[in-house]
Amino acid sequence: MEAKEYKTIKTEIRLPYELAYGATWTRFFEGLKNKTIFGTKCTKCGRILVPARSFCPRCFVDTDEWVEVSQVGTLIAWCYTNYKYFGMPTEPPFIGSLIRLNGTDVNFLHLMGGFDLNNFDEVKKIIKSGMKVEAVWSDDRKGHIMDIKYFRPL
Amino acid sequence: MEAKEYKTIKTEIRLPYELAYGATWTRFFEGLKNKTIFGTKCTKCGRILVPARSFCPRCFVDTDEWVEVSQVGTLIAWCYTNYKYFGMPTEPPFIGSLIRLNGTDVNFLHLMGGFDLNNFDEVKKIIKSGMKVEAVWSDDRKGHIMDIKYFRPL
Amino acid sequence: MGRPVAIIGVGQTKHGRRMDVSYPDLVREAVVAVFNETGLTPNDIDGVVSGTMPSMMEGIALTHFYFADAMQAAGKPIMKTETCGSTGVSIAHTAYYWVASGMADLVLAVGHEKMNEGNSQATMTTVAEPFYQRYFISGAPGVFSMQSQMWMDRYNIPEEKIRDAAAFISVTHHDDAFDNPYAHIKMKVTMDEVKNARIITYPVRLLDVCPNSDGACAVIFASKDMVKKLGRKPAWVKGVGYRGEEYFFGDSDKVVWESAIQAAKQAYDQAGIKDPRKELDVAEVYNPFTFQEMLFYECFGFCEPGESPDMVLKGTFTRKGELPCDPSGGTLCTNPIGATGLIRVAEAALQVMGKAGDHQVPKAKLALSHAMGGVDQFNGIMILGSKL
Amino acid sequence: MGRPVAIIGVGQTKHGRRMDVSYPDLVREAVVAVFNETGLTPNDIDGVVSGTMPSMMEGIALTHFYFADAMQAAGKPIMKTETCGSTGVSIAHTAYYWVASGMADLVLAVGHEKMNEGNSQATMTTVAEPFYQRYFISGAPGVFSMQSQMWMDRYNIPEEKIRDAAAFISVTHHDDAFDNPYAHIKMKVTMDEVKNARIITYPVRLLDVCPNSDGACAVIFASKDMVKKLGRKPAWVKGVGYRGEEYFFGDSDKVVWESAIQAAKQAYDQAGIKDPRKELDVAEVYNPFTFQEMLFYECFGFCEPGESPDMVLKGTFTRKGELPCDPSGGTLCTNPIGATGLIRVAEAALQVMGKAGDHQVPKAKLALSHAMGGVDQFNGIMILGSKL
Ligand SMILES: [Zn+2]
Ligand SMILES: [Zn+2]
Repeated sequence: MEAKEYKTIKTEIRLPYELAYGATWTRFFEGLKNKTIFGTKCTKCGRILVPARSFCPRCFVDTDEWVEVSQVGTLIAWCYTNYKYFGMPTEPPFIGSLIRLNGTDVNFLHLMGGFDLNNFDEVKKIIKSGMKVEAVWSDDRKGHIMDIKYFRPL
Repeated sequence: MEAKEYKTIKTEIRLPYELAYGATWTRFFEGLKNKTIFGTKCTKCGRILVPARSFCPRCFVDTDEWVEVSQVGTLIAWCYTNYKYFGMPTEPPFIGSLIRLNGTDVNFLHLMGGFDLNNFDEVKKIIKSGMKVEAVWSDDRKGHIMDIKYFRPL
Repeated sequence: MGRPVAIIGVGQTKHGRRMDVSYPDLVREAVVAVFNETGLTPNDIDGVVSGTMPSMMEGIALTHFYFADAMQAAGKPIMKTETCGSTGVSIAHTAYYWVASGMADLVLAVGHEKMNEGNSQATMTTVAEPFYQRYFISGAPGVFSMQSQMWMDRYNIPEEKIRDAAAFISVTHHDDAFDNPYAHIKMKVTMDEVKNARIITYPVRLLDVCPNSDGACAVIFASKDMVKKLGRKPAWVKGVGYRGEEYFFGDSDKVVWESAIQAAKQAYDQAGIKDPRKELDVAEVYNPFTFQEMLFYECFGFCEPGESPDMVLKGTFTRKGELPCDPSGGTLCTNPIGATGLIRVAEAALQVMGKAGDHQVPKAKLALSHAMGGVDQFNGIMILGSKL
Repeated sequence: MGRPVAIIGVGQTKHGRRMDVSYPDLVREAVVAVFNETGLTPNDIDGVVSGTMPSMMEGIALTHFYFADAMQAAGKPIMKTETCGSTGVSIAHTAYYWVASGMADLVLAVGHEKMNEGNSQATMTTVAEPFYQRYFISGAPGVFSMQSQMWMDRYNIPEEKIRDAAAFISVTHHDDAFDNPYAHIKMKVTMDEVKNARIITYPVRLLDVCPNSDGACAVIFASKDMVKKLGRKPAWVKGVGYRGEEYFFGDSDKVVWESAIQAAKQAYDQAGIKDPRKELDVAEVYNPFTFQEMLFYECFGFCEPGESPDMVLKGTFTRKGELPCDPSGGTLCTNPIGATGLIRVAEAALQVMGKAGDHQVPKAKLALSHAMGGVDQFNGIMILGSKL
């Protein structure tokens, strides 16, 4: 636009929250604290869903059968992110990844890591869809999704 | 509820903004800097609208006839607020007020003040709907709605 | 009116402080309830409409995405409607238009809020722009206080009388809530307790004000063919109305409150209602503030302007009165805000279906439901009847 | 289909960085444009539907309140519909159902966004909950990159070929935008420039990605009676479709992308379309990312799965090709996100009304418009035709 730009106001919105986990997330995150990844099994479609769910989104039945799932799986897709924006919840560079944990029926969203992420050309040599990967745990676990630091190539 | 309360997550959202005033707000706020309250007149319905508008919300025509309006008016309604919440944009106690500035056709929203606001029983003795009021200006004016500190009883 | 549409079932969560469940699980509680009630399954549903007040109340902007699973909406058309406090009625309108259009036979409408997870007043501050109005109208009680005061001045209603009538409303609604299994606040209060409660924004006191609730409500709208096929007693949509006003609070009269008056008129015209106090059997008026409830009575033609405090004190609007209002206890006792308007619709539907249980108004055949949004700027109505 | 409904006029702002106007004035620019175009006045309008992406993009939660004046909605029924990126198409659907229901003859639909006033990526971060998905899917490019990669792997498409086809799309759309007076980005780019542009999230590069735009779009929907009365050449709504998927990104297949496939199928079934590439004359596909546009071609049945890069490079989807896609330059060149989907609808309407000006596809009679929202989770379609 060539039009004259008038005054602007700079402002910020800050809002505080306290969100409830409920029973299922609480148990799932307790699992992470103990280096365990929990899924739940749908008794109707037989799928093992991870992270654990209170119900199956397709069959709509409660999924109260808890399963400890494998920490090893297959990398389905990944995305190297190396730009930053205000309030970004994960520090770049990082590799958002979809991982099919062995024995489960959905893709688990997390990070790939365990190698130098700074040079994309090097990253590209290491990381391949279809490769086997394994969870690497943080030493300081708080019952949080980042208790898994990342998945590393096997 | 008597049910078990599970874990919660405490979080906060912060978002930054830079919002455009456009021509009309820019001129209105420049006016405040110069101790002037601008309205605009709708040539269709004849109403003088304050704060100044770029168009009449009832007739939908541009209102480009600018009018400096009176800084004296009548208190239409008021509300004494003395509770605080996170992110509250105005420091309590304050008295949100609707003021009909002389010669205008809508109520102007601002504050009443100029007397001790801490004791509501005292406030109630001073402030009455229908009373005449006058704008009191801040010495440190920035082209902001709070350049008018408040309206005081006349 | 368009193609006939009816409500065939409603589901509610138990409302209150629900930190025992995640927000999606809370939503699902209402959805499962309406499926259990109707015997329908997600496969039967052609489309889903949901909404919250502003999404940022709980810090997650796209709630229809977050709740797609919980609303059993995967693989379905889904819509999100949000109009501030009137959201719940707007959700109902969206679902109604969808079915009336002939493009769907069964639409699931879901309203939800988990106010205890965020900061409701801070969130509501964001409804106005930060140039001007945000400084003065943030916080709902202040706005409603100014409005009440203008109303009192306009009709020269003695402050004492208004105070008594508001207290009477608080006492009776708090009593009513005991008979509503889903209500949040269940507390016996006396006239004196209301009149001496802590001031929030003069003249509004603590017991004049609704709580912050967590809760969800789910309602299924059906076409005439589907009603016939299912053979269930429905609540027919007899009229809908909605009106908005100007953005600037000072631009429009909030006593002769056009958005409330015209929204009701639109719905009355459709429903063929001439004398609402006589013809309506029950009304679920959106009443976050006792004082405002009286103003609505006047705007909706339940009585003459300025007359409502007298009528309230005579008991005209109690459960045994001429036109019972908010027999559920209303918004005053339960306010999960994105669900609240839809709860009014659901309660009205339950009344005309004869399923309101302990707070049933005997033989209710025609019911009004209502919600208000914005800064006194929007009003929405849905009228439900037992007969088509 | 229900009662026939048509679009009788559209208005757009000039899109771009619009810090010269306030947000309400930007909205009004589009609204005034559609009134000027149609000769209608606000008095003619029975209802208004508006929406943005998430309201918090510009920090004001209740935009239908903020824009009530600018949309000339005071005294009218008003509705706000928000479904993330697909908002614009959902607004159109809401307006369509409203008119089809028989409860309105003229509905004004308005979409708007002023992305330069906020931080779009930070705002989009708030679409997911903070327990789990927010850490991994925040930022649109990352999600679309993963999806593109899965698609490439599934069909063994050589990376080189996909890269070439994506660059070809970028070049042709950037060229197209020069013929669209409202488009934001008007910039000549070459294949080499696209292929060597800065990486955003591999393989997505800067020139594969849409801009942050400020803009608004207004569309008037009319009943058949009103179309006849006004005697204007309309764009008839021939089909609408919308589908949602599960909340969890890893739960559903984003290559055989059910929400896109089924939304199109729903609309095709209504419109009686069997072979979209042959029967459609033009498509306005929501294309914030070059790679994703190709995936949509496949999901919408414009070609076989895995075949789109070849077809793109053959020129099948250019303005002189068999099925011109995004002759307006599309989302890739203009993205005021809450308006973007409605701009797709408006552009499709202009095409079948023969009013698309310099980017008119000759003799276009049947057009598809589309938008996508959520985290690859929602797709909405509206098909418009010159004949009822
Ligand atoms: Zn299942
Ligand atoms: Zn005027």
